[in-house]
Amino acid sequence: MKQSIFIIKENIALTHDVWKMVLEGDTSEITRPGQFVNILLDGLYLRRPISVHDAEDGVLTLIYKIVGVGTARMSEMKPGHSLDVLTGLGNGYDVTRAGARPLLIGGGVGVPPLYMLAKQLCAAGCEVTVILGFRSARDVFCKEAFEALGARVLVTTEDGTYGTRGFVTGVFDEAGDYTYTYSCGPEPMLRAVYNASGTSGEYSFEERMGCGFGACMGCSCKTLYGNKRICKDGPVLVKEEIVWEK
Amino acid sequence: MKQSIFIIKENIALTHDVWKMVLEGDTSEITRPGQFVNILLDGLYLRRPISVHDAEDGVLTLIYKIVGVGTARMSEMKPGHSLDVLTGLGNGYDVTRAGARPLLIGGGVGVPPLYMLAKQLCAAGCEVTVILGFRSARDVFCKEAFEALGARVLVTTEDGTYGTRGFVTGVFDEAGDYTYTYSCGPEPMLRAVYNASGTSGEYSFEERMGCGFGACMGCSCKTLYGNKRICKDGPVLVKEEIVWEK
Amino acid sequence: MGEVTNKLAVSLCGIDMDNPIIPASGTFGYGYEFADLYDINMLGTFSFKGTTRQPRFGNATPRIAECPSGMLNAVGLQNPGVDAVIAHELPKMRAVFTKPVMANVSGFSLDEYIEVSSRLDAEDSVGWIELNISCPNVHGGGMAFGTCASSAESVVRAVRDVVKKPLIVKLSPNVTSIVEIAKAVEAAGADGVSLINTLLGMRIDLRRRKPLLANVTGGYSGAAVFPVALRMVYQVAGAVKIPVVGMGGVSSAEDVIEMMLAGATAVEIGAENLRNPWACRDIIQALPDVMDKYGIDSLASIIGAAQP
Amino acid sequence: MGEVTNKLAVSLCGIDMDNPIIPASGTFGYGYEFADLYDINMLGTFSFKGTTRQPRFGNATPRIAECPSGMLNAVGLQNPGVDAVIAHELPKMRAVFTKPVMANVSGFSLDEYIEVSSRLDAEDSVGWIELNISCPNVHGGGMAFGTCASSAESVVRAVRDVVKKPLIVKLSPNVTSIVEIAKAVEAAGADGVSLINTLLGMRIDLRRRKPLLANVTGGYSGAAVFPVALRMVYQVAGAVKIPVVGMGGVSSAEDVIEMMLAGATAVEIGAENLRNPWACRDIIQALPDVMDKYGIDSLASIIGAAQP
Repeated sequence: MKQSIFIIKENIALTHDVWKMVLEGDTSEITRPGQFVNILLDGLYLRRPISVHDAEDGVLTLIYKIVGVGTARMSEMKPGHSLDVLTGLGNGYDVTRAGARPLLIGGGVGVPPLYMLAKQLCAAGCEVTVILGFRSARDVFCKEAFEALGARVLVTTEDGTYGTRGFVTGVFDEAGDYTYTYSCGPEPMLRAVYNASGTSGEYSFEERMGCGFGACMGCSCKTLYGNKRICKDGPVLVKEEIVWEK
Repeated sequence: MKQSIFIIKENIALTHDVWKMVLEGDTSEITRPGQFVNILLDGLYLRRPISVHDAEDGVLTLIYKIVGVGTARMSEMKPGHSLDVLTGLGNGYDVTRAGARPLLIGGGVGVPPLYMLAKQLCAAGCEVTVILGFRSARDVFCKEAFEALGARVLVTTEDGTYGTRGFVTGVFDEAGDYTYTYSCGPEPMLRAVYNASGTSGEYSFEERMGCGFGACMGCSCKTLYGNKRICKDGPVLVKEEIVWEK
Repeated sequence: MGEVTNKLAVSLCGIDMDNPIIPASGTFGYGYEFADLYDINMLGTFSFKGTTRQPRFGNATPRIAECPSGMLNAVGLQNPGVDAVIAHELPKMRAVFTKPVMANVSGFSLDEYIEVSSRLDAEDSVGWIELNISCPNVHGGGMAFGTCASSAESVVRAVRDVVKKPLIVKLSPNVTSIVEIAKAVEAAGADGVSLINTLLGMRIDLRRRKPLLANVTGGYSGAAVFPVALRMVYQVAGAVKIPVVGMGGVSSAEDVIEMMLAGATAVEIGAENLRNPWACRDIIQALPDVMDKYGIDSLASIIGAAQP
Repeated sequence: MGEVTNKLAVSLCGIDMDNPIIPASGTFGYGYEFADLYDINMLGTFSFKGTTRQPRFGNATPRIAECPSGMLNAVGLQNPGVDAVIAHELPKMRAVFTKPVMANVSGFSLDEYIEVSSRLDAEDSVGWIELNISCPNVHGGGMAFGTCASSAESVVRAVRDVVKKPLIVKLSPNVTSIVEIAKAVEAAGADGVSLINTLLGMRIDLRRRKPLLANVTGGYSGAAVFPVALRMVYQVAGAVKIPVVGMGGVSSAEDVIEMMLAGATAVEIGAENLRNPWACRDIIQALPDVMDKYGIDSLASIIGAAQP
């Protein structure tokens, strides 16, 4: 973990409520896809955890949805503005377990962290299939970015206004044979993927956090191997340890 | 009273701890010298009352001393920054009572509001004498500004490093004959001036304020004519009503 | 305008209000200071400055200290006394505010509470009596009545006997169980409770190494106290049958809705008026859009919706 | 370094500390998480996560909610239980922290407080026992002991009999008179008191119209509670002879000094560690300059300087 100052280079809307922010700063602690950063915003007490969309050579890209006062404030920030950021948080995904044909499944704001994962897997020569689930056509983002990496992309929307109508699990057959499952999204989606997936896999969870680095026990969850902290021992849990509680 | 947005045009140090900020905005409610404005600063709960140094045609000039977190934050603001300001607060000085040769006495941060007063009095053809008291040579500011108005300026410093050594009352004899006394400064100075002055006069008081516009009774004081609110019925009290309490 | 009025309307102790927004006592004077700023008849009502039998200057200054997201005050019930309030302030208030007003009453003895309450109860312009048994900034009165269930009960019972208007009792948060006090005043005949008064707080001047306030301690208000206030409103609303007026750090239309979900029938706005003199107007104007955002058709319908 | 150490040094219940800075229980784990960030031996000491007899998962999530200048938590004493703390956590702590540590003990019964306290008292690494009779986030224990003088007195008396190390009792602010509780635990043999634990607060989710925390209410901490904490430290320090450890919203070297002027012998830092993991290091490093600014030669010399 490292605390450092990042400078906003770009901050643009991708959809009506999803924004992309590109920052420059020290990305050296971001070592795996699926990690997150924790951002201090003026006038707000708790830092805002945002998953890393991409990080390379001092350029950090975040894609975030406006869900509350913090992200709303972020969306109003101009290039040149500086932010106090904790980097290198969370365990992230393990790319070494992907096998030849990994399947990546993201829903809504669960899509962004899969990008850096797909990038590394494509670079490693995997045959990557990505399923992206959204509510409606106007919510779709990042499809082309994944395609540009060389991944095969299937999109579902709940109302059928783009791609296949329904949920991400509805296109598992179309996705074909796969060797490992990586997923990120709202808990009901993760659960559906968990049940539909025929392989082992890694699932990234969300929880309200206090600190984001393992100190406060604010985001604990039970696993088959004891209590874990989503922020420090997660956010990625392997399929074999997950306990569905709610 | 009016709430409006002002844009900072200039913000520069006059001494080691006194700054001058020039803002553009709606100055129409500032009707008398000796009034103040009340500024909302990000992350601080209460507005900061700052006396008006000058206001004319949409240009507001404030001269403020760094005394706490609010004024420290103000000193870091860059031109172009916008501020939420309440204008037209306080009663201000009554220029019609000056007579031919008014004497103005300011100490430290009590100096700035006398500028707009001197400006109006000089313009009205009065023979204005200004006594400015500071701790030391490095604290002196605004002397030339008063002189440029055509006022005669006497400076005292407590340590004698500039002007006459001692307190403002030490140069009353040198000031000569005067028709009315206007004063602003720390309470011990006001009291000394009150006792030394041979004329009627107006004295501007400071107190910690809640609202700045008369609602909260945070800055009440006793006068011979009942309780008054420094923010609304003051900050200027006439000599004949003042009750020295402490 | 008709439709908006209906969406915001509530009824407090049998008196209909166009909306639940009430500037809190001590932050709104007698209203006329604010009447220059906007038409204060748009308010649900307002609670005027706490009134005692005798004129009071209050505490020495400094009376105000800043805090994170809030402020301390130790004004100490400055007011001109009930005679002057009736003779001078209420007529000036009446000239600019035509709705029933909430009369805030404080005191240092049972006698004083009884006398001031009955005097103000007789005024036509008064809609409700808000009995302040929780002022933290005076000694030997105020909060002393409100931090013990039995003394709270006796003062409310005595005042209940002499007032005809709805009697709302303003409660102190500086207690182990505000629910116990609320139940005691309900049993004593209160028509409603309002909470919370300020939290007792303090700041020290590092330079002088002395308390910043002349009164040593002061009442903490502002956004910082909102979570404590909300918890107490939720607990009290779940425990009594009389209406609860929620207050404590309410600063926005969202906060108003949160208080009402917790169980408040109406909502007082205090310290925020001091930062933004137009705060109550702004909140009333913002409410319809915020209600739409959260799918709320009528404020009256969400009172206590977050209760179990 | 020698001179700086002397300026900051204090003594708490007979144990010398290089400085008064103590990360508060529940915000610093067992220290080793922070040892990667800086040398935690620079701290005065720290208070480790509250320990119960049995392992506890704590409350359901969400356990955290943001507030103005603060946060709510309802963790609910998650900890691996006293056996695992002694077997696994303390050895890991010992590897990175060589000073006497403060052992925070919680419980749901007199028996449990006695057993856990005596077990931890026997550990060489433990310097003080901090008896938490004020956790607001568990039912049927914790705060229930700390909101009534007689039950507080009985639990302290029982634990006093079985521990040899200095016994510091952590008090709840959610009471009418914290002074009364402090006097009761002093009479029962406490060597010190620490205060305040969190203020009981709540938030409601406007979308779901339900409490934001799974536990409904939570403990409010952060800068927002500082004025309340300071007032209580000032009141308690003026009323008891045993040392007071001040905490509640302390976020800066200035806040530390303000707490000590009010009467605190040492100062715990809680929520600020969660915003800035280096907060305690930063505060220790800032203290000498801030002391110079206010003409303070030695922190020990200003304890209670603002008392009448």
